[in-house]
Formats: sequence, C-alpha cells, structure tokens
Amino acid sequence: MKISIQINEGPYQHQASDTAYQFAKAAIEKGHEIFRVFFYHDGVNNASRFTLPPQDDRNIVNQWAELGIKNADGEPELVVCIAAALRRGMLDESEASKNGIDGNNIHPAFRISGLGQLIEAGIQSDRLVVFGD
Amino acid sequence: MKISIQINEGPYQHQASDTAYQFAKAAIEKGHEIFRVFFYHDGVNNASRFTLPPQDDRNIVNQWAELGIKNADGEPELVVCIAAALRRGMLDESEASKNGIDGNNIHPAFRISGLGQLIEAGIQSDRLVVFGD
Amino acid sequence: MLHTVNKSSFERNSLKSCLNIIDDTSVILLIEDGVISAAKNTNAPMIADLAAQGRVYALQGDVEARGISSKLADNIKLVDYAGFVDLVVEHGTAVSWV
Amino acid sequence: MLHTVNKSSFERNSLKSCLNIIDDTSVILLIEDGVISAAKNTNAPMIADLAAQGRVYALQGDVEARGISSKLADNIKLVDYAGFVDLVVEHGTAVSWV
Amino acid sequence: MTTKKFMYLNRRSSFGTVYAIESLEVVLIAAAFEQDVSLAFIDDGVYQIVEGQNADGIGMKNFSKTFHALGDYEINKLYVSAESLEQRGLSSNDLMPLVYEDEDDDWAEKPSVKVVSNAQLSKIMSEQDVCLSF
Amino acid sequence: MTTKKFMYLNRRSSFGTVYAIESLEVVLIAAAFEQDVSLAFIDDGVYQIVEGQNADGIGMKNFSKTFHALGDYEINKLYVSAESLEQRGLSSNDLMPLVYEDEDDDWAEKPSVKVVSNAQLSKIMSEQDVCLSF
Repeated sequence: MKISIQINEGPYQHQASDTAYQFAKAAIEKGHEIFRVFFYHDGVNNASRFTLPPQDDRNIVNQWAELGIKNADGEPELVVCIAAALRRGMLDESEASKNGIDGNNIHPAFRISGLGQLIEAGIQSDRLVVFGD
Repeated sequence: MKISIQINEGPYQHQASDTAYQFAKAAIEKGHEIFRVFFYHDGVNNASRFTLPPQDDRNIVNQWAELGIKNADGEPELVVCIAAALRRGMLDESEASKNGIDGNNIHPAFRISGLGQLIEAGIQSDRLVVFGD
Repeated sequence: MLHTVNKSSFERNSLKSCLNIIDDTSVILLIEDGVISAAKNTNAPMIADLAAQGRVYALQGDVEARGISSKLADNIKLVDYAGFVDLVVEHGTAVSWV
Repeated sequence: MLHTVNKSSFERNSLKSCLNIIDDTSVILLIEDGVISAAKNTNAPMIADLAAQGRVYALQGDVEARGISSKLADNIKLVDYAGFVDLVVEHGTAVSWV
Repeated sequence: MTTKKFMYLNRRSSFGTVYAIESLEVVLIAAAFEQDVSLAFIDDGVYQIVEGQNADGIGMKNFSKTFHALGDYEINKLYVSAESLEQRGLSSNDLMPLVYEDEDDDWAEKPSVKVVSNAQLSKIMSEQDVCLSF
Repeated sequence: MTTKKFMYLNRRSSFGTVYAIESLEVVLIAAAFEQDVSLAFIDDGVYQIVEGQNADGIGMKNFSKTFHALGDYEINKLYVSAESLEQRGLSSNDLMPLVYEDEDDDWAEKPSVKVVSNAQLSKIMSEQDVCLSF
C-alpha cells in the first residue's frame, strides 16, 4: 500500500516524530511504500542538519535521512512545508540566498515545498496518518 | 524588582513566547529589571536568526532582540540552554566550529550557556515566571 | 502565591490540578487558552467560589482574542500585561501549571 | 476507521472526544502517553465496553516504556509497530486525535 | 484527478497554538485541488469561528476573518459539534455568519456552517477518505 | 550564596514529551548550587518514578535510572501526590525505591520518596521561593 505521513511536532520535545519514524520503518519492512512524509508546524524542525544530540541518544534527523524515502526520480520525499519552515528559521540554500541570510540548515535528505504537497499526498496515497502533540 | 523568565516553547507553535514577551515588555515599562530570560526545551528555537515570518505577522525573534535585555557588562541576558540547543540544531559560531558544522543560527542578541544559568536566575531574582505549553 | 493556568479546562487537567493544590491565600491568573475557563460555561462552577472571593484574574488580551468578553462568568477580574506584572510582584512565588 | 489517541486521558480530553464520535465499527489504538488509558485505573471504565468488543489496541513499546505492562486493563490488545501498520492498512481512514 | 473526501479536524482555539491558522492555510491551498472538503470544529475548535475575536491585545495576527473567504473557494461544509458548543455556553448565534453562493440554486447565498450532533459528525467522519488533524 | 527553596513541578510522564528528562537535567545541575531542592510529582508526573520502565521498544533513551543518582547529590525530597497515584491505580510499592544516606543519622539509608496528600503538597508548595514547571 502507499502510505503518507504528516508530522506536526519537532524532534525531542514530543514523541510524535519518534513514533512516526518507527511506524514508517515498520511499514517499509512490511513491503509498503512510504509515498511522502510531510513535515508541518514545528515538524519542520526535524529537517535541521545542525542537530547534535548527545552521543548516547538517538539522532532523529539522521534516522529519517537514513530511511532514504525518495520518489522514482530520486528526489527526497521527506517534504518540509515552506511557509512553516520560513517562520521557524528552517532554510535551504535557495531560500537563504533569496532572503539574504548567510546560512542554511535543511538536511539534504529533505526538501522544502508547498502545502500542496500535503494535499497531493492525501490524494495519491491509500492512507495518510497524522502524528502530533 | 528583579524578575527572570523561563520559556519552554518555541516561537509561533505555542503562545508561550508571545505572552512572555508581552510580560517582559510590561515589566520593563513599569520599571522592573528583567534579570534574565532563559530559553529551555523548544524555547531555544526562539533564538534563530534565520526566521522569516510573513510580512504581516510579528517577528518574535526580533521582538526579543529589540528588548535589549543585557547585564551590566553589556552581555545579552537572553540565554539559550546549550544542551537543549545542540539537540535541536541551534548553534552559535563556537559550537558550530567545535562540532564541524558549516553554519550557525543563533541571533547575536542571545547567548548560549548552561543550565546553571537558570538556577542562578532563580537565586538572584525576586521572581521567576515560567511560560510553556 | 500566584498560580497561572494557560490551557482550557475543557482540553487539559491543569486548572483542576491547580485547584487541588492551591492554598487559601493564593490567587489564579488565567492566560492564553486558560481564559476559556473564565467564560460562562459548564466548567464555570470549578472556579465560582474562588472568583466570588476575588481570587480569579484573567488576561484581558486573551479574553478579547477568544471572543468571550461579553460572556465572562461572574467576579472574574480582568488585567492587562502590566496587571500581570503587578500580580507577580504582589503575590510572591509564581507557579505555572503548564 | 482507525482512531489513534496519543495523550493520557488524565491530562487531556482527546480520548473522551474520540469516544464521543467513534462509530460502531471503528477501532482505537492507544499510542505514546495514550497508553496510560490502557492501565487499570479510575479512567478504565471509559473504554471497558469497547475493549470487551476487542476494539482497543495499545502500542506495546509505549506500554513497556511507561512501566504498566503488568497493570493493563482487561481485553486490551497489544501490537508492535508492524501491528500498527496492519491496523492502518486494514481499517481504512486513520483519524488522529492529536 | 481522483476526487477524495478530505476532512480537516480542528479541536483547538485560535491563538493558544499555531494549529488553527496553519490548518486554515492548508484548507485554502486544498481548494485548488478540487477535492471534496469538510471542516469539523470539535471541542475548543469551535472558538475558531466565534464572532468578535480581537487579537490586538496579544500582539498576534487576527486571521479569523479569513474564514469568510472559504465560501469563494467553494468550501462550504463547516460542521460544528452541537455538544461542544453547548458545553462552552455558545450557540450558533455566536458564530461568524459564514456563507457561500450556491451555483446550483441561482447563486443564492447560503450558510456554510452547520451545527450537528456528535452522532451526525460520526457519520460524516466515517465517509471520509483522508482526515488531517490539527 | 543565598539559599532558596526550589521546587521542581513534574506533571507529565517520562517519554511522551521531553519535559521529564530535561527537568531531571536541571535538578542534577541544581545540586551544585547548594539550594534547598524539592521535587513534586503530580498527575501523570508520577509515572516518571514508576519502577520497571523499559524504553527499548520505542527507540528512546531510558533515563529513569538516573533518579537513583539524586540521593548522592543530597536531593532527597521527592513528594508524590497520593491522589494522583490512587487515580492511576498505583501505590508506593510501584515506585522506584529511591534512597539517600542521611549524614545526620550516621549515614543511614532512608527513602527519598514521600507520598503526600494534596493538602500536604499545598503546604509544601506554599513554602517555596522558586517553582520551576516542566
């Protein structure tokens, strides 16, 4: 089955991203396709390549990156909502340079895009599961 | 009076930072001293200089920065918990270079420090008020 | 003491928990979604006695933002942010039921 | 449908809201702090009937993390993450009471 | 394009968290996809469409007027839980008068908001293909 | 240095949010400041010190054992709401056997956890100078 996921919360503060990751991993192991993971609200903070958790703790961003969720064209399907991201200081190279910010922090396994990608995930997938606070 | 503030949540997702800001502003206007604002948990995300809210919305990071809360030595007293910050990808120049990350995102009106600064704020201040989810 | 409650008593248990612990001299300030508990509704009895004693405050900006200015329960005292600061100064230790 | 509830019924109203709306054929999966409602406690009656019908699941990892494995209420079915995926596949539209 | 039934589940008030405004942003985008869209307001979510919200005093953006735009995008199924309203001492008179023009009825102006029982909401929810929770 | 009475108010369980572990991190740091430290466990906060937590299945770090270190830092006032325990079908036997060595009593090992009524908690709370909520 094609399954998509919406994540409303950032890493560490709430269990939402952890649960969603375990769910996604289990779905892939069972042979399902994760069509898209859409990071919305504080969920956009899961895409930060700056995170440095303690050595003895999980690295939530890397866990997501290592799942390697991509589409047929090889594009990442870990999608970060652009409006929510800009509001919270999550920038890719293009948004940073467009806005004159001298840095960017989106992990390359994620991509920034619009809210339409969430609706599209709902249309294209057999199931959409929301994780939040 | 000397008043300190602890903020447990990031900008935009919860009202905590907005309320804390309005409270701090009112306290200063009434002649009180804001001894320190300690940003803990997701509160560390209030310190991102990358945030780009929509034109018609408030810029929470800049609002805090403009309050200009500093100590007698001119150091910022908007203090970001280092452990919580690293976990969530909030880095200053020093932490970034120490950890081999090619960028940093802490606004210069804030500084990173340890949890002892929260305890110290509790000791040194007449009041400590917590804002959270 | 000053107890602040920032969530609706319909959504969370924080007001109830605060009321379980609050002593006879402390006051409550409802802020953010906590002001929903200041409206005339089925949860209003929770704070009616305290309010009658003049010990329940609500943040005016939050009340107006939620469109409940005309529906406040009896004896709720409205304060602005400056009034919030005064409550913190006057009532000693502040306890946040976040 | 599959309804997921991720918060304790002592802290929030989400389980109660879910129970107000759930239809006769849907099932509930308790996850994260939602599993607290799967323990034998004063809130257990809320889901006792549904559980007796075999319609209440709880995520095993979350149950173990909260130290309540030996205190589960009757008729709660434990699933792992693979079981969570199966529930999503089998029960159609998923509704999260976040 | 496939047409699916999307429900947007709103259970929180307007300003305490960002969910209300960011939910509305999704709904506005959703309009472009020509799907069947319903909004459900349950629990404190009913406060999102209460008339007379004024955010001046808290320094936040008042987005509640944006709900009036939904009718223009043919989003006209806003279901409000009667039980949630009642618990909160509210009635349909306290809600914003949101309307749409019905193209099947000579563009007559009709109310978008329907106050329904939890039992009715249950039935409406069970007909959905996708439920987005905020 | 001034000595003040600090209370750490814990109302959430261990893993659903980060508050529990990050609260414990503050408490450990606080030990170095030689203040009077109390911890209150109310509502679902009581689950933080329940015996037998096992986080292997959720991929998170199990920090509950760290509570055993508190005694070594002379943090030995852990107040647990009796009403909160009872509502949750728990008793003091379900809690971790946290202890400290009492230097005023020939280093005798004593329990750090005290189950108290809400009325007693109210009194303890009213004696505090600072209350940090998590």
